[in-house]
Amino acid sequence: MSVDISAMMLAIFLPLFGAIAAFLLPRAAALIGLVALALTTGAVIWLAREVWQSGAVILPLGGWGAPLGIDLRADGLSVAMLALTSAVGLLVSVSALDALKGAGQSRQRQYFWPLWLLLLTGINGVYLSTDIFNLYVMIEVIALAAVGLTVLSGTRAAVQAGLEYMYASILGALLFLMGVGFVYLQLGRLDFAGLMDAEPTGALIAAVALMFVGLALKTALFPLHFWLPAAHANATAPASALLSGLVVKAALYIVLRLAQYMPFPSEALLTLVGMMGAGAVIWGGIQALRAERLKLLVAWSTVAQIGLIFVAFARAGELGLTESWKAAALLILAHGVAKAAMFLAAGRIKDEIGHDVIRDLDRSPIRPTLAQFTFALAAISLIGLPPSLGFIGKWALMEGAMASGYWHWVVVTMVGTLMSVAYFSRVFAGFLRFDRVRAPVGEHQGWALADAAPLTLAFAAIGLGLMAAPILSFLEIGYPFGVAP
Amino acid sequence: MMDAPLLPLFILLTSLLASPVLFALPERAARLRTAINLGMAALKVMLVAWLSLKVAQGVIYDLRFEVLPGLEFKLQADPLAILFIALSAVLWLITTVYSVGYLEHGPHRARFFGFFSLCVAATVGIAMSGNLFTFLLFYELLTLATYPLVIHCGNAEALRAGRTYLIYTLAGGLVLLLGTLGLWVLAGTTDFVPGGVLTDAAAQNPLAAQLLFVVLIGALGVKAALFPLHAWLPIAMVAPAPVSALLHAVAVVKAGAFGIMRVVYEVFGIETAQALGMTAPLAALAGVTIIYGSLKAITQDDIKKRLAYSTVSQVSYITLGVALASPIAAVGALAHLIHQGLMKITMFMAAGNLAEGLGVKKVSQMDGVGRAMPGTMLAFSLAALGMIGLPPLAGFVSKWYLAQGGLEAGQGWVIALLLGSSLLNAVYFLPMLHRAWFRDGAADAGAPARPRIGWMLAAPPVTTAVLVLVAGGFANAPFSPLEWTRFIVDIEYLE
Amino acid sequence: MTLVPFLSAVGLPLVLAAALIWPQTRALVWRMMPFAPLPALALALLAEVPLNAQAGWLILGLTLGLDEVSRLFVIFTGLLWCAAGTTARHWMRHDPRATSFGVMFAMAQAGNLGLLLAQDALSFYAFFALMSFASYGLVLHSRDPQAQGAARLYIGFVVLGELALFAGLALAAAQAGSFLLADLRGAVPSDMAVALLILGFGVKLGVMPLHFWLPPAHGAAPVPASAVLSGAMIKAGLFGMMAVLPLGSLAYGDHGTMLMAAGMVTIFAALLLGVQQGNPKAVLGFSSVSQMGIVALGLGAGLLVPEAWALIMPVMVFLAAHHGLAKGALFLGTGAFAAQGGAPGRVAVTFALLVPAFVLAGLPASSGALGKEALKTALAAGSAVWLPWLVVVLTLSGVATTLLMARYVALIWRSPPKAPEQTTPEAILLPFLALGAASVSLPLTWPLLARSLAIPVSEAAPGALWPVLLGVVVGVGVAVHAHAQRIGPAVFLSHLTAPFRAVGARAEAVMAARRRSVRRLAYAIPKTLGETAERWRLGQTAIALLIAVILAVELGATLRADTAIPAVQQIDPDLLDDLKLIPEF
Amino acid sequence: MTPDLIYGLTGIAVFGIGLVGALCVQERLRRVLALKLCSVGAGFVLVVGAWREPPEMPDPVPHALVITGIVVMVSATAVALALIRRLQTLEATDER
Repeated sequence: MSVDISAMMLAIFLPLFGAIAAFLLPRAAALIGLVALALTTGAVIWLAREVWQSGAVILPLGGWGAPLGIDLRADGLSVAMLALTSAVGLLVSVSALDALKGAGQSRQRQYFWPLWLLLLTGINGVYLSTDIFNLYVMIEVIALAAVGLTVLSGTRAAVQAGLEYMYASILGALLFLMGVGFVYLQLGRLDFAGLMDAEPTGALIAAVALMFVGLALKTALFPLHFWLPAAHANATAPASALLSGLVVKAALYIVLRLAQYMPFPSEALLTLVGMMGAGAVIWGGIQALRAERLKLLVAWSTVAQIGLIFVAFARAGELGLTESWKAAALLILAHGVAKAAMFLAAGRIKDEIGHDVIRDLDRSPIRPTLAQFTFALAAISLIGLPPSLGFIGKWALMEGAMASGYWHWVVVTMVGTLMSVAYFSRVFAGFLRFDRVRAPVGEHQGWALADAAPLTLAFAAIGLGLMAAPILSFLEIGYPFGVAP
Repeated sequence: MMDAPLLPLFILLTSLLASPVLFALPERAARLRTAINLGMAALKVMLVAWLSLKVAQGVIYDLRFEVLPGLEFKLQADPLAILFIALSAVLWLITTVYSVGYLEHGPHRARFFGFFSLCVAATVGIAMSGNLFTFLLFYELLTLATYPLVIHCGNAEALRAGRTYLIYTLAGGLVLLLGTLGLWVLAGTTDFVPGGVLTDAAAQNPLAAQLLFVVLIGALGVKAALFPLHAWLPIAMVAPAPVSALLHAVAVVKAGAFGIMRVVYEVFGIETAQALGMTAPLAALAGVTIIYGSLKAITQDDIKKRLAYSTVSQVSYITLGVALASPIAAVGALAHLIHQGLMKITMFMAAGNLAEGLGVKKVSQMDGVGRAMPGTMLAFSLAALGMIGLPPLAGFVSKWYLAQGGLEAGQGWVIALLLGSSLLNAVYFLPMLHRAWFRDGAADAGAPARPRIGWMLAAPPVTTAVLVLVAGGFANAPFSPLEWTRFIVDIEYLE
Repeated sequence: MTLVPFLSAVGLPLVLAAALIWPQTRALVWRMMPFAPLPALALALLAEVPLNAQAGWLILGLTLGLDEVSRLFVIFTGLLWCAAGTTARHWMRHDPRATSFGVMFAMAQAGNLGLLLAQDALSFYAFFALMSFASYGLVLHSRDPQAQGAARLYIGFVVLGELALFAGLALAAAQAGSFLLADLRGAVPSDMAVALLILGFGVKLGVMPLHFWLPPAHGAAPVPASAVLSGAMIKAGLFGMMAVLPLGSLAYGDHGTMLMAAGMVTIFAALLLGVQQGNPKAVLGFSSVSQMGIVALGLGAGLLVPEAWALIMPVMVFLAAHHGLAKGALFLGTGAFAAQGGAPGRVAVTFALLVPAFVLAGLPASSGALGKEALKTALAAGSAVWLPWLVVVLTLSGVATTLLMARYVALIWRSPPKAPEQTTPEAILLPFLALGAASVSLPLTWPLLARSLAIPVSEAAPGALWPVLLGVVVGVGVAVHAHAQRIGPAVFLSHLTAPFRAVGARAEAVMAARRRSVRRLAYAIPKTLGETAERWRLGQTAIALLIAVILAVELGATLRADTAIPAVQQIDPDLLDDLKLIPEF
Repeated sequence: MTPDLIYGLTGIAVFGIGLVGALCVQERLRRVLALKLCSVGAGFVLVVGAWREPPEMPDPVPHALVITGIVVMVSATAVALALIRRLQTLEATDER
């Protein structure tokens, strides 16, 4: 059977082959990984060009097509997610080169690359597939790879966290699978196009419920977040960056897609989701305020941010999701970039100072200035201060909420913002206080190469805000959610 | 290039680009850093002079860039903007000189100067923003850029002050975001247009408009240190002297006052604001702040705290002048924007010199410092007398116009207010001068008769003091602040 | 017209005085004391004026009567005696010399009321003397050296005054050929007689330079006595002049000038002397002197320009009533203040005292201000030469009085007058408040009482505030300065700013405490919450729970199908035909 | 009461049992087994989709799906077991 090489297939299979290769020859793992990533990025760019020129693209694999065959489809949203993935992935990989160069980290070096490429395969697959069974397979792949990355550091805490994560994500996947089963019983087909014009019957609704809960579990939406902080906090820096920046987003993306194609959601369910999001914002904020370690704080802030994204998703006024999904998408992108930068920076700080206990940050005479600066920039985007992309997302969210008179979501957003200010300012205080240092403070020496990648990410998180207009117009290619009437 | 449309952008970039470079410089490269600082500052002054010439000739500068559909990042250079830019540019130059001298051997100079110029960039941005959205952008940037300066000393007290500062200002910023969104939803635009953009919306939905006014003024009032929201200012004076000088004279406080101007004149429009019945309460609030600040100032023994509270009171003159809704009062307010800046920066730099040269930090220690540091104290005295409002110093001019405006607006109480506040100013400044000049106390017994402070510390306050004298004495000369404010007020009120 | 009411009016006090001699009746008498003036009051309020009653059989033919003017005098004098009597009853309850005081008090009262009712020179003189000499006992009451000095001074001046008065009356009567006061008024007395009369009454009036006795006497006498002394008795001088001098018919330029000059001097000299006093009641005495200066001013103008008298006379009466009530209230208030045990009571009384004080100082629309304004207008009819001066003086007198009052208030705090032990403060408070109320309400009640005589007053302008304000400001300024001097300027400034600092400190303390507790909670609550969630594996159970909830929600939503939101409004065409491209399975 | 219905309900029941186990059980291995149960239940439900009235041929697609699902689940189980063993060894070393 003739398979015409298309960007989409490359985007999925290049990482896959890369993973296999990297697994087979661990010596060259890093090289292979970087090359694979570079190629994938190239493919994504190619795809983006294609989509930019000629709208949404559909590729029936093996020419069978839906409902049986496997289709790949790319529109503005999915390409944006792909771009996020490969951009963040590339930079994280670069910094991984530095982060994993330690003597005791040979095992990590050996397994990081295959796992990460496998993860990339899964993620790209999620963004491109058009039927829910595919999605199931992909999230399982993601789950396995992600768990692998979590336990990479091999410490007991990491393994424990990884195991919890494993249980959660497999359970989530299985719930999803059950949903898939119901859908098939109901419709006899699994592709989005089939779902789109389905009647909301009991079985379908059960399917929706199962799938949504499964995904909420995988994306750690409050109160299903119990596994996330430990997992993200105990992984090595690049792993945490990937997990928090990209993996969580895959599940979010699926939720968006389901919301697009399913007879779903009703106003009431949206409100429920919004309430869960609000709960996440508050609870995540509180926990971040109490967190004692830097990475734990960052992990909890992830919980809060995801909650915010769901709030954005839930503030669909009478327009339905036609408008609100944009705010969600913007926030997803913003959080992806910024959080990756933040985790990398946190890792750098931890490596430099030797610990990441927030209370004692200001006791150390060593001040990794650039890493701290990066952290601050990322924080600016996460708090949502202008002109960062996070600000734009928050703007879109609040504007929509106001326009449709949903003041409670506005309030939630503002509270969340204030809390994020509070918990990040704890860290800043640690960076900028000097009177508890015994030894003379080492003065900062210009740039350090290891900080380049996170710094770039952080600057991107800020700067993309000024490019919000083109980003939005790109997202709208193929009107993922139709156009406003 | 005789007429550069990008001129405002260049002015912004002079300091915006300077800051990353300064960050990157290693701690040792002091000379290079100073060179960049001064060079950029001087360049900026020149560009601003050019720009103001152009604007005076009637050239319109308007740079736009769409961020979200319909939502623009917009820089404009109208006379009002020029007023503020000129102030910040000139004072930036002076303060840079001063802080180079002040921090000669201090730690973290790279960080300091990086954020310092970032802070000025933000100020310039605030001045030139053409709509509330852009304003918000730079307003937040200003907050972030000043935070590290406030806590520069890096000790527990500084950090506490910094936290207070951050909470107040970021909360204010958040409320401003809310207000901006509200404006965007209500009026469909956030542009600054002389005469306001809300006339119709206010007519249709006065309640919402009033609410919006309260939200916006509340948000800006945090930085402008209006009465209930002023608490951060006196605390923030733990910052190093040049920072306090900048904070109080140019950057933060003035940003708030400037924002209030923009909001009242160009978002609501003075008529609309009056029609909504919001100006009178604002004026009353300003009045309360003026008196309250002065009263608190009397009770302070720490020099900088006293100056800080005096700022709380003095800045509200600007709000008052705006809220009186009379052209003449507006002239007074705008002039005070400049004059208060000059006077207050002088006083803070002088206070810094006292602390540096004699270790004098409290009013009660000021006995005889006049003889120990004549130049500095002369500058201080000039500024203080200006604050009290003695002719021909700058403070007199603005107070005079405010009083006239009050009469014009038929608000007799303003006179009483001004007299009262002048009296209070006298009550808390004259004792300082008395101690400084007419008492020979422990100060010169303990410290050397003539402490050695470099010219970089000595010259700036004297310069600004001279400026105070000039701004007052030649108030009617062309291109004097007063003349320029008249120019602005014509625009704002003829719309 | 029968003589009975007159005799009862004069007689009741005399009877009481007599009855005090027997111990058995004393208690009763003291209980009666407040009501002694009632007959006179009743007469004045109810009787038709003018009325006369002859008693040819008494002495040299006694004539008692009542006319418009004396009626008003009787009213406020009676009021004062009532209040004073009430106070005296409680003030003297445990006083060893209560009886002698009572006798003197009653006799003086009899004299005071009598002279107001007398219609012929002799009886007038008799009652006048009775009052004056009886008061000696009141002044001397406490018997301490200060009181004795005051009494000596007093009696000296009284004697001088009596002599002058006697001579003057005699001369006038001789020239008029009748003893009736009406005839005296109608006659043409010689300059000498007028001079003597002015001298005699001037002593009682306390016009400078005849004032020396007044402040010490008022300072020394017990509170109830000094109240009537300066409230009621000194008005006798005014009443005498009005009753005897040919005011309104003849012009006595020199005398008038003299009197006016003396009045002017008095007004301000009294201020200068008064502010130096250390005894609050003495200060009140000086204020009386200065007020009487105003009266003298009016009288002098009357003498100078007879035409003006018709206008001046009612104002004089009004001023007399005004000063009588206000000053009486102040004296009684002094007593009430002294009687108060604790600071709170004293503060309250002080505030109550401020009311008559301001009335006296001439707060706008108060009787003081009205009187002065009316006097100005009345004087406008008089000599154009004096007028501007008079206006200025009258206006400034407000400042003077205010200063005196400020001094007085300061003094009652610094050196409060002695009060007898175990009095009943409330009982003493009551008459004070009554008089205060009377003096405040005077502008309203006056027209009712004085009918036609009230016209110039009721027509008078409310008067200006600034003199009083000026006085207050100066007074406060002086007080603050003195205070500052005493405790030293620095301490003073710190005192000024203390409240600020206190408030600030307390606020900070509260905030700190609040913050600490909040922080503790903020750490404790989430911790416990999180742990409980861990223990009960809430996260995991939430999974099942959520499935159920969503099912419920969605089913509910589909039942109400309309609420379900169409996820897609409109798919773009190319997507649609993309989908069409796919062959159906 | 057609066979497919019975089959489907059984599947759901099995899944439910597995779910309860996954949620309530603490012990690691048993949780893995509970998850396995879930997957089996899900598989049942999928396979039911293949059932047709006897004359017709059953639908092949679900079989494909179920097989895929089983493969995935096997690998997942493998990883989980590996993790559990690693954890046990780690704990053992910590004890020592």
